[in-house]
Amino acid sequence: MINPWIIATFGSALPGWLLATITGAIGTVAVLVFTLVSALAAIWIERKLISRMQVRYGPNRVGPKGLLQPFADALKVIGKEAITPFGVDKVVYSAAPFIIFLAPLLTFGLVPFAPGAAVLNTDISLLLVVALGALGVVPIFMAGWASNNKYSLMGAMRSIAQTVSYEIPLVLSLVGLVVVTGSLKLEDLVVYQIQHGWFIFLQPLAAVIFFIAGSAELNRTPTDIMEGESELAAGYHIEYSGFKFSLFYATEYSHVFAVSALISVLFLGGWGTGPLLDLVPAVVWMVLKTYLLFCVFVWTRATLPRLRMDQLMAFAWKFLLPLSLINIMVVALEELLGLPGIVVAVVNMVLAVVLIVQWTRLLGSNGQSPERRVYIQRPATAQ
Amino acid sequence: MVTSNPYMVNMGPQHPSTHGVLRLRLVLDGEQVLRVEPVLGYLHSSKEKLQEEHTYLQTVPITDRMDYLAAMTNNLGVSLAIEKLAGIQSPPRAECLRVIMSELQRLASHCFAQGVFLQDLGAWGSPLMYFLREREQILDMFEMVCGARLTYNYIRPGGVSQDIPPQFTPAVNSFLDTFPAKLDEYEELLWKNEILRARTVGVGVVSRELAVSAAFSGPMLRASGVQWDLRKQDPYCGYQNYEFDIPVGQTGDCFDRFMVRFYEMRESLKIVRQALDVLPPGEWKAAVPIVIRPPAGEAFQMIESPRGMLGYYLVSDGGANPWRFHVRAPSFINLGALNEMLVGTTMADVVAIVGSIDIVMGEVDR
Amino acid sequence: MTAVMTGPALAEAIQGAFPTAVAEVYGDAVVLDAAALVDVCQFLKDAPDLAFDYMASLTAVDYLDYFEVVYHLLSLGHNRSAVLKLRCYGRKAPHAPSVTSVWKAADFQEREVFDLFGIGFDGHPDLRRIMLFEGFPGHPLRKDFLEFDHRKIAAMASEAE
Amino acid sequence: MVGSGILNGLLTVLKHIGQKPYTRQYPEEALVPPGRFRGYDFGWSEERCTGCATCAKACPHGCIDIVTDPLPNGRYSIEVFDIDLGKCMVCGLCVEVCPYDALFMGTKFALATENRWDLVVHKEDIGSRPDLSGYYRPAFQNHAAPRAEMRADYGVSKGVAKPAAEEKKA
Repeated sequence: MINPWIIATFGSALPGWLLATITGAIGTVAVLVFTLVSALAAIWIERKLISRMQVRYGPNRVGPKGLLQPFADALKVIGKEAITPFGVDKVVYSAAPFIIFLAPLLTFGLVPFAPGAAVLNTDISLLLVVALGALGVVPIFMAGWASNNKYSLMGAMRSIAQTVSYEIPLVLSLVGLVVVTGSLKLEDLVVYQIQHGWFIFLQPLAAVIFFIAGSAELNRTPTDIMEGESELAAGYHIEYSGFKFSLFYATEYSHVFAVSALISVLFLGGWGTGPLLDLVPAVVWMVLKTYLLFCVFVWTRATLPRLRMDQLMAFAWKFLLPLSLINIMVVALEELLGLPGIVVAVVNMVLAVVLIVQWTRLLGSNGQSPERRVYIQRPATAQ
Repeated sequence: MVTSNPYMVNMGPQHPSTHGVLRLRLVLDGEQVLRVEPVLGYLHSSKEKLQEEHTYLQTVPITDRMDYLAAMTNNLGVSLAIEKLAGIQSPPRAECLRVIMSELQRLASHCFAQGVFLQDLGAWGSPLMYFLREREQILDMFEMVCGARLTYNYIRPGGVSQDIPPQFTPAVNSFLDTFPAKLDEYEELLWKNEILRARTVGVGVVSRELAVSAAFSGPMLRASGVQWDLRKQDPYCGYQNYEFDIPVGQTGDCFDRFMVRFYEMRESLKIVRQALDVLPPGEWKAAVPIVIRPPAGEAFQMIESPRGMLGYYLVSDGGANPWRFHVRAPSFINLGALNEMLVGTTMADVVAIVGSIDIVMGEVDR
Repeated sequence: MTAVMTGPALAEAIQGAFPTAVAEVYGDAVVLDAAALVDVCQFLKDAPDLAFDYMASLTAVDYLDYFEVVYHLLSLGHNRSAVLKLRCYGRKAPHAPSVTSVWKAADFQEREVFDLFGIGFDGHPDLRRIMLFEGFPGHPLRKDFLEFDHRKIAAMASEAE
Repeated sequence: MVGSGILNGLLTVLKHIGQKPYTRQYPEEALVPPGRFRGYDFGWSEERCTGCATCAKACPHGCIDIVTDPLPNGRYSIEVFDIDLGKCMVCGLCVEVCPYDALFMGTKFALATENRWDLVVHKEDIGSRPDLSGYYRPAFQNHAAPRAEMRADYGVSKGVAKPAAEEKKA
């Protein structure tokens, strides 16, 4: 928003390299601030929302309604002694928390919050975003391996297996979008959605797959097996404390925000609101959608138990992968036939429901509607 | 050819899902358990030795500290054992109050067990909180009756320590009115949850033979298909007068153990309702001296605690203190077949299986 | 109601198969001969009219002259209970045969008795302390076990300085 | 339908958002313990106590320390009456067995001191506790009833803080 204004005002007066530096710096600062503020806000939102779902009050001591609680937490965590356990690989151990913070940060740099408001507005931003999503696994493995702890190593191994599995349906679910729009630029996708309707209606199957696979990359329940606090205590960051731990902690939340922002850009029309409500600035809508999606993630976390490792893998390979392939074929066929948008939406919605229901049947006993076991049997001989 | 080396992981004593200080030494191959060795005793306080220096009345509050989630039934067990040893007969009102209290205790204990089991499966606290909310009402009632929320010291040799206060019956009635609907809701919610079923159905199967041979008891035994409940098979405190069923599972997996607890809660509600209806007036405590001196001899009394068959073996030499005070702790004995249950499963199943046993370390280590 | 199998009835049943196994009979219990214990237990478990398939409790009592190992048996099918006893003499290294081969439940409970009474169980697959740590001096449930006197230990420590 | 269990769970959790939280905000919303609450801060009446030490014998942990001195009139003067709250597990046996109703449970539950010996309450403090529990003392179970009268019934008059109304009169 500021950058176009800068370009418009000083564009002729300043040399190109200076202009690029200034706009880049402003964008970077904006993204950094947004990421950190979001991470802090996320902690408060999640704790408050989950506690209300659990009939508790949640944080309400520090500041009004506990709003300052994240700051108090941050101060506390940063103030803790940074313990480096014996036998760790010091370089890798120290580097991991900083690298892990990069992935959500860079993702935010690519997300267009308003028309032309992405810091880095390249033509292949979709590809970059997907690549950055997979970047998160490297520091997790670094942390898990360097910590010299079996639990963290187990968490790291689980994380790699999971991310590799879920990256495939994640990417494949986006192919349908690219087929339709013919562009790898996130902004083009949003513009297409504003013109033709949101992708959550046009390609609901892709939306479901992306949501599930995206949440699997966030290490949050029901797919937080790499962290699994009831099994692995804390997983890959078990040996971290102090500031380094706070980076892991903040990353978890900003990563959720990054994925929420991506989903709203890819499937919920980005800054677009449809024909109504164009008075409110575009960026507000974008942020609103992101926060709402974050609340959905919190909601699932408060409800669902964790899946086991093999079940999670089976879900990715047996359920998400074939469905995403079918989705690509169907979308390509529709594009070839040149069907009108409303027909595509209806066909795809029906297809999504039918496919999901039928495919879970194929998966075997897990998909069957459960049988009720009988527990009360009257004794044959009366007492 | 990929080869792997087994490695050892210490699960506990400080671990989020070992219910206190249970320590499992797991030998793993990747995620798969090759060998498991439970290491107990981190909470051992030699209560059996301690009891030998107490009078019989003083042993009762110490038993509160063993199974701290079901202290009422602990009190009941030791009181019945002392009564058996000393030949004391408790009045009918006390018998009826004991039934009410131990069934409410079963409800409270099962509520906690269900919530914690779901927490172990990774359901981030919500079910636990809902179950704790229900349990809280029962604890409030107990506090009303005996002044404490966990360590009751209420059931005594010869009866109960005090009569129920007038506000107790309305409180129980309102609880009985609201709780069954919630129980139905939670059950409906949980039994067909796909993730819960995926994690529990067919996991940690205990065969009928193993359950009997390893002397499992309580929901552990009944989930394996053995219809054995001391309230029916060897009734104490007049349990034969109440109408109730014994839920029995068929496969003996974690899901059965989970559901058997649900059904037991429903039966407990039935018993409480019946017992409140027939609560006889009169004395609530037999005339028992402060220092009981039973004749020399021995007594073994088992009751059905929420966790299984809780037995007390008392030997008296005719003096004021027990010569030997042994507790058959159901949690301790239910841990006896961990090797058979855990080997071959994965790390995540270990948590589910240990959670479904429902142990209390205070009772395991005593 | 669980029917209690009285001592004489139980002794009669055992003596039918093992004439010399019963050492003493009283009240509700039968005191067995150590040499025949495992066989008798196996017999009690397998005989269809007895079928004591469930070992409810295994413990020991210190009677100063001897240790008495007490087995509380249940028959789930017949709803019947019985008590077996076994006397171990000597305080240095009393020992008894292990019944782990008959009932799996004996595993932990024999370890507990070994830990707290110091009664060794011959034939136990893994006889180690279970509650206390390795190297704990003495066996606390014995009547002659002396409690640690912390003041004495503190005095010893200060003397050493 | 498949997935209905998960959806059902999600809806149930969502339903709870509107409910009033069940937890209590402790320091602000103080809990009102029921009449029979067994808590710390024992009460004791020197007038009623005969120094028989039944309570001391009944205590499983031996928290109560009594030293008496025979008086010429056949009674005993109580020199020391200490309760070590650090050892006490509030089982209430001492209050139950007291044949003269001279000992009372208290209603306090927050107990933190800097020194372990601060947890030992002496004869001088123990006689002047304002809030007594009704455990085994039915007259105290009704918190609404005027306390001063009940105390007079039980002879717990020594050093008891007077109710505010009485203080104003005086």
